[in-house]
Amino acid sequence: MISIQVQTAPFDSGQLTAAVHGGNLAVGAVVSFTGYVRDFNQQKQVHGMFLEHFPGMTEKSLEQIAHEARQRWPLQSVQILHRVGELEQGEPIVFVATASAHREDAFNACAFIMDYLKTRAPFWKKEQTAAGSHWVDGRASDQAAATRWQQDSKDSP
Amino acid sequence: MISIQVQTAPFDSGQLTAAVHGGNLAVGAVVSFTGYVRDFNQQKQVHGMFLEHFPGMTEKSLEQIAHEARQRWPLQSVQILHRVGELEQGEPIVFVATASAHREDAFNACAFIMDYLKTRAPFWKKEQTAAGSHWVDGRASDQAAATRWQQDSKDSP
Amino acid sequence: MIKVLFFARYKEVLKQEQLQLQWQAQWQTLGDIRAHLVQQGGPWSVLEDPGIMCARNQDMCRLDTAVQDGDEVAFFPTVTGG
Amino acid sequence: MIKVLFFARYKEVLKQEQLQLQWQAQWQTLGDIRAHLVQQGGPWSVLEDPGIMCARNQDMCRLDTAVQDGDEVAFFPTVTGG
Repeated sequence: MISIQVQTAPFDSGQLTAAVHGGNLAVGAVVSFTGYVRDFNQQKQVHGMFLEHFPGMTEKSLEQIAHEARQRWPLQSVQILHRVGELEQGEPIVFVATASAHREDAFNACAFIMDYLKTRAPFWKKEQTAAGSHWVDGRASDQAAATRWQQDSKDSP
Repeated sequence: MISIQVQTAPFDSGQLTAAVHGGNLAVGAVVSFTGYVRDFNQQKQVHGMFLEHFPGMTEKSLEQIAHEARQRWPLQSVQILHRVGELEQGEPIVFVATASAHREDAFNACAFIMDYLKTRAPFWKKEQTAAGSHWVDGRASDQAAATRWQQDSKDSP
Repeated sequence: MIKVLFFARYKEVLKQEQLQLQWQAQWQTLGDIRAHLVQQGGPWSVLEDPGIMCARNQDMCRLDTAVQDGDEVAFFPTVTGG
Repeated sequence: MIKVLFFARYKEVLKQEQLQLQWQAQWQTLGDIRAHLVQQGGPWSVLEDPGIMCARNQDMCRLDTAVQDGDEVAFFPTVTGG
């Protein structure tokens, strides 16, 4: 099962994590990732942020990323939720969870989805600081993280 | 903050995941792992299981593993919960969550804790099947997974 | 006709989020569309960003990806979600 | 005196979960304690398991770890939690 959601509303990563097992007795492992707005990023104090996206393409790209993960690892379910719009300090931005029979597959798939999402899904963060707002620069480390999955092997890098 | 719990009672991985952020505005990433009793393991249909442990040493070894993770990666919090006693199909067995500023550290620390827990914490599973009950054999793949962290680098293997 | 979309910083600098271009027979790739826009000068130089990303019909692609009449193309800065 | 604990399969085969041993001056390592138990024959051969693990005073250790009078030692099969 693949579930993709793009929404402005806050979410409860706890409720989402609990739902990923879904009573499927073949699931041995659920790995979840939740990303939050930090108060400090790239040497700046951050009060909040605005997340812009490309409606339509956003959902399409997240689905493609989820499908690619399912082709690489045996997964019972993949859930991706990403917020857009205004976000405050400490609020959750993104949630990704994977369910599999074995932990290695669930861990790798979840990390893979985050790395691909960071570099291939059309979201842009604008941070609000005391000095005004600015668009966040792409990070070279995110590009490097995504590149490590581009080998032929489906295994962990 | 390190939290270690060993208990017979079921737990809600959702509530635990939601609590890991803990309102700490420096946390950018929370990774959680939940392990479940599968209905099928090592070619056998499993109805339930009994988890034996070594009271005292169990808590001590989990704390050592959590401390080692905090030495290797900058973590705001580590939570480990492991159940013991009788467990049924589909029930959660173990929960591990890590909170960090960055996702790579949270992912690596969570995977590391699970790999070490699987090979260094004194728990033993006895599976109940239609043919009776039997102690689960240790898996060579778990030993291999733990070994990959024994390099000098704190980075991902 | 080609529909062109801009996002984030590009949208702000260009003060528009989309435009329509009359199809030109010599266009072959998204890079050709970008070059056409950049040569208009002024704020359009924002599209010379070396980190520019693009999409064709809502699929991430490269500047050397082929384009054809009727396509929707998008130009945007490096994505920063997650 | 040495307190010796057994867990899981070993505990079941040996039909006991702990025992006390009078300290013997020639003992140097946990391996020596194991050898002493194994030589009792019968069910004690379960401790010849090549996957045997052990702990000294509730710290995971190896069979060549030193032991001394008053220690609590434990022998158990490969752990399988998580």
